[in-house]
Amino acid sequence: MPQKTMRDAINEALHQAMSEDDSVFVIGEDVAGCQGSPSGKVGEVGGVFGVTAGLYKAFGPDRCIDTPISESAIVGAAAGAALVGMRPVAEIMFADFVGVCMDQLVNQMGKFRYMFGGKSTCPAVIRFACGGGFSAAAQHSQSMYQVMTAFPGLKVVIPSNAYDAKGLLLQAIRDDDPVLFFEPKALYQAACEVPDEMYTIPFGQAAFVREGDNVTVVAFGQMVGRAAAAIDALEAEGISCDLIDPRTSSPLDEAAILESLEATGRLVVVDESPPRCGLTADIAGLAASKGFHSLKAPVQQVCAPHSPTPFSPELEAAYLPDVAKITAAIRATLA
Amino acid sequence: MPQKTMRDAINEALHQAMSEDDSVFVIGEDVAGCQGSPSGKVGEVGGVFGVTAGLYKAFGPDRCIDTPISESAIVGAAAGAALVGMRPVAEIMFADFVGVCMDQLVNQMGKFRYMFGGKSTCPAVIRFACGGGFSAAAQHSQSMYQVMTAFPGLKVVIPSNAYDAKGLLLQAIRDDDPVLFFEPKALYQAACEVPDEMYTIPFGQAAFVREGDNVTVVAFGQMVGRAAAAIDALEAEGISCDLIDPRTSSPLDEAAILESLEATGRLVVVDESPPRCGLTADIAGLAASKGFHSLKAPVQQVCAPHSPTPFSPELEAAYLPDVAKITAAIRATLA
Amino acid sequence: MSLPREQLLRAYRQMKTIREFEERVHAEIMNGQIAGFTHLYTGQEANAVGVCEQLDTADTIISTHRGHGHCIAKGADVIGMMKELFGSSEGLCKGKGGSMHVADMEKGILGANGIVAGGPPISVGAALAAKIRKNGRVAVSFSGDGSVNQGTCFEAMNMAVVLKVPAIFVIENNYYSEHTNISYAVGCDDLKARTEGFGFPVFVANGADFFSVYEAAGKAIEHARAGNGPAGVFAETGRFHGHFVGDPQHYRAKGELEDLRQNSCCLKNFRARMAETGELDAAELDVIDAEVMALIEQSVAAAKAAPRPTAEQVTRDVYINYAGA
Amino acid sequence: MSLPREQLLRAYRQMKTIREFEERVHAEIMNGQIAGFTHLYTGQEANAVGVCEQLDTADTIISTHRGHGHCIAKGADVIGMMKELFGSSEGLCKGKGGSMHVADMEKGILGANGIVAGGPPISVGAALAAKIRKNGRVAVSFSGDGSVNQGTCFEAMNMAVVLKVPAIFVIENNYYSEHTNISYAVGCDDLKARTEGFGFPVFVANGADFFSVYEAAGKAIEHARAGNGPAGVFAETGRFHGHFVGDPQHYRAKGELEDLRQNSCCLKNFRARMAETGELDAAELDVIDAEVMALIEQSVAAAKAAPRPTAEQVTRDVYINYAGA
Ligand SMILES: Cc1ncc(C[n+]2csc(CCOP(=O)(O)OP(=O)(O)O)c2C)c(N)n1
Ligand SMILES: Cc1ncc(C[n+]2csc(CCOP(=O)(O)OP(=O)(O)O)c2C)c(N)n1
Ligand SMILES: [Mg+2]
Ligand SMILES: [Mg+2]
Repeated sequence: MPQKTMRDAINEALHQAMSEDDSVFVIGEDVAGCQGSPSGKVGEVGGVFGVTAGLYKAFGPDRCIDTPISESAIVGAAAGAALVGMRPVAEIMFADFVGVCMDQLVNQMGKFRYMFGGKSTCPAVIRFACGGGFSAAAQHSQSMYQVMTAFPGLKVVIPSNAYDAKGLLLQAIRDDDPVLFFEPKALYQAACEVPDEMYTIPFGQAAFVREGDNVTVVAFGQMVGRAAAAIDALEAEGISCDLIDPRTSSPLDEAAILESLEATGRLVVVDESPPRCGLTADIAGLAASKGFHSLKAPVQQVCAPHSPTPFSPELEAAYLPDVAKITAAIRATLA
Repeated sequence: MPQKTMRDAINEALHQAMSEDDSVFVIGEDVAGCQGSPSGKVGEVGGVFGVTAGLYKAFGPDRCIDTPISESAIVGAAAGAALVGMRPVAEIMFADFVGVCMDQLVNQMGKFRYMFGGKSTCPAVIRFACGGGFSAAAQHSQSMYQVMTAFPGLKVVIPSNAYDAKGLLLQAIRDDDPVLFFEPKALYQAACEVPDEMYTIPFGQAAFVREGDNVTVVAFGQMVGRAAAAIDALEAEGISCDLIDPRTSSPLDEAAILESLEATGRLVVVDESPPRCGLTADIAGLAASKGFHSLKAPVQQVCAPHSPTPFSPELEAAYLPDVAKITAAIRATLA
Repeated sequence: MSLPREQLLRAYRQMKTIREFEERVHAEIMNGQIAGFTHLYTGQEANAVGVCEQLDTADTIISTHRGHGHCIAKGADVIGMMKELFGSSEGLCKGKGGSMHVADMEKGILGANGIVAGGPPISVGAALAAKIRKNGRVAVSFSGDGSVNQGTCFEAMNMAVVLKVPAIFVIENNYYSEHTNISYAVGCDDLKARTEGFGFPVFVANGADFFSVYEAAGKAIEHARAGNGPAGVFAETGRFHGHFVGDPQHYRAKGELEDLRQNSCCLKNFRARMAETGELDAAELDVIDAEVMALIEQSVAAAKAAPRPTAEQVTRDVYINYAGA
Repeated sequence: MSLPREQLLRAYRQMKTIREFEERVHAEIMNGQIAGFTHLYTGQEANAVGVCEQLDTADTIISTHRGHGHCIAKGADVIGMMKELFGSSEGLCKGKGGSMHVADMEKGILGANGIVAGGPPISVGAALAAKIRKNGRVAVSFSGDGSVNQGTCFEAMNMAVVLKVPAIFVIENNYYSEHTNISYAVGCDDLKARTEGFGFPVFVANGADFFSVYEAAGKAIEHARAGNGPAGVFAETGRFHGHFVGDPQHYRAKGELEDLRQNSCCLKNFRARMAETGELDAAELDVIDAEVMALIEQSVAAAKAAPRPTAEQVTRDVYINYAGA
């Protein structure tokens, strides 16, 4: 099977979804690029991360739409188009920018279906590049998916590899609820086997990235790979772990986590966001409430500290969870 | 001691803080009222909830400032004034409106100190009316404090009674960090004894609203009173509970919760927000990680379901945690 | 300008329906029959009707917190709306939305909206869909004199011009945003000019005169349908009630309300014009009045008799329910 | 317009310092010495200097993602800045901010800002403080041709007029927001007019000419200091580098960059004018060039030798650390 990066897998999913369904279009800042420019090279850019490359040339100006720097209007445009039957895929360059379009995401798009008594659908997808690892500092490194998970009505997806990214995005586009799709920017270049044909991965179905007996490790997005590295290294010591990648933080596959926990009795949760009201606390809380009788040891939460993301590479390295911290946490649950 | 409503207690705190320190001013929509109006009755309104009543007359147009409907500019104005040494208290009418000023709250105000290497202070207070109980539906009933708790750099306060509201607000105004102050609108009319003189309540110090042996109950804001009612009713059955009101969701008084849990071994967490990445999960997670060895039973999370707030009074009543649900949860931890 | 009899009768009926709907809602709130936050449109009826009378069902509108009038004008079922306000499970939104969230996708009503200026960006999206589909539809967003100061409204206006979509921005200036006068909240002296500065034509109307709004809106709609991009309507109007029910209205000048009800009533103005032109005679309009009163009466009776929602409905219409947390 | 010798020398030194700082930062990024996202100000120096030369230390500025020039012009320590970009714990922000968050409260620099149009609302707050304190200060926010389409920027402009505060909005039109031309992103034909529509005067400048910016900014600052409320400066300029380091710049016309560097260089223009008027002679400016080069060299050497931050600093400068979660 061909190897593809997450960037290419997402790009391929967009090409295929747009070919299959003419109600799908992409909109965002420089998703085409060079609009109005003297070079005339409209479409040369394909998004600052290159994820929408080629869509303008393939589908034209009506389906690959550049916008001003107006995130609220971008999300609103997607929400409104979706309410009347389109399937827009909007790109918000960095997840941190939910700050300037939060209302359209959580109070508008996310609430239509419920407020309107279930009589509307809003099949919009909003894509964000998220997470740390680039020394991009406090305003360009946040996850934000943990915050959006708090809002009923929004589905929240965090792919951890290229294969999942393609299948989850195709599912997101076909889904009749609004979906927030968070792409860990540190993984855009990460490649794995990705089929050429279209396929979908259902929401609320976790992936077992590793299977083992001693500890249940739950990790999200960029942290899945780091958790896998920690787990693989521990194999030598005869410590084996389940590694669960929920893939969607909401709907959450509670059953997968609870079943694994029942077998292992030990839980480590890894996410790169800060501790409070985040996903490590959320899943530790799940264990305390619904998995209590399985728990044999304190739940280990491996996450960023309660501070913004620092700029300096050394500081960011110390800020983000790494293999060493995850390894220590796994050992701690067994101590 | 005189009885005062939470509205009056907050209003008194504002009057006293503004008298004491001329760097304190209030800004928001209709905090004075009637600006530009033919009646000429500027200052007659004092905020749509009446919390800023009288401030315009007492302190004049430079210190009780009405604004257009531009929440980002309101929060930004507070943030900027605070960066240069003022102590603004901004009013955002409903907590739900954090959606339209989120960036100024979380990416600007909340991150200055850290991004700037600890060389700035931003002593701004942003007040919000929050929570359900008015059939105000999905866009005027949210807590939002649980979401803001996720952001390092912001202090988050949720008073549950008039006495705390005054002391916490005075502390918030003197605090050099930005403080988000969430006022459960269902409690504005609730009265208790409130001293006339100024006093402060330190952040990160929980209140023990009830003391007991069998169960630790942690509740926030509007839910504190409901939890107390449930607990008082259970006294008759010989069930006694600690009722902990953290008062500030961040900084959080982890020690108080963990100490109580050590004694009781049983935990019920009550909040009116939905379950995911909220405060009930957050504190259940705290117990699973730092209080595990004390836990004798599954943590009970009593919260709203994972849906927006419905309009119809019957639906909202079923949506919000009530005495019956809290009582059932306390019983369940003892079962 | 003169319109066919049928249309005149319909326009009057729509305005009268909104008027009586709102007056009755006001009464029912006073009786404690209707919960929540409700903002009445009384006095501004000609704006909604003058615009919506020229829209097809497939065209969309998006409204504000003061949404009853826009929804009725666009064809929302009055009985379903009254049931919604009463919180019945038979309401247009099953009692989940209430006054600030009345909506009906089938009628092209993308909803009242509790967030000031929440609507315009969404309307740009509906307009964008029309442009992509080339189906000739237009998307109308209603805004107030206060909501035009919200960033989302500005973004939507610029975006609509950039994307050249058939979005129509209707600004109803009733002079107040809650308790604040437009002369304070809008910094510049000429809101129409500030709006036109974004790059689309804005047509001015007298919001107390159906025909004036009809004409201005007609130009805006024609401009947008023809593929020339967005257009605006700027109407001066007045609300006959407080911002919300119970508002002491300290901001009003002495006699302001009486003057409004006397001289800025679209129903009076409409009848006067009919008397003048003889296009319709009073008796016909009296009949409509009676029919409208009956309909409103019926809607309230139906709303009071309608089933109440039950607890298990709380967790419906959302994709998951993390039960037993 | 003619300025005292000292001021001319200082203005040139400031522009040259920014230019060489940016060119060296570009080189160091290419060497892999500087991490993160960096946006260079090369080519726009006259804008920052033309404005900031007329500000007191107590006046404030707030900048953008392209902030180095504004910060240097307002008096930020060049060595501290270079250390910050290198991520040293001795940097202006202890290595926690980096290029997009350079700040210095003592110098009235409220920070570069990574969020487009994050600054203007904050600047309105600084201006409001000045109005309340009646201390005669002004607050300047810098914006680009792209950031003016962000809702927060519009809100700030209207709010500044409503509150009549001494806020100055400097718009640097370098024709591009990332890869998009202003002719696309700004829907209207006349951005200056759209801005003036908010109710304050906007003074136009040639951003390649220090004296032109100085004059326009002078008028704006005078207007604001005099208590007449906000004012604007609209400058046409150009950046000599890509949006970010590594930008392929597909959007440029053939020869566009060469032309910019040839004909829109504020340093060349400044020297030409001095040669013409004889106010300064080339030798003096050559001396400054040499001193600036030495300073930049020194700043890089210092930055490379400066201590690196250590892990325990991660949890400092924040009010709590939920350790051991
Ligand atoms: C974002 C936001 N801010 C504030 C409010 C509270 N609010 C509701 S209506 C209103 C006034 C709106 O004025 P205008 O746009 O003129 O509409 P009108 O009420 O006159 O119809 C305000 C401030 C809100 N609902 N949403
Ligand atoms: C809210 C937000 N949206 C998008 C971005 C990404 N971004 C950074 S700079 C930029 C272009 C800004 O253009 P302009 O305002 O003209 O400033 P210039 O880069 O030309 O100096 C964009 C889109 C951002 N940082 N913040
Ligand atoms: Mg109004
Ligand atoms: Mg630019």
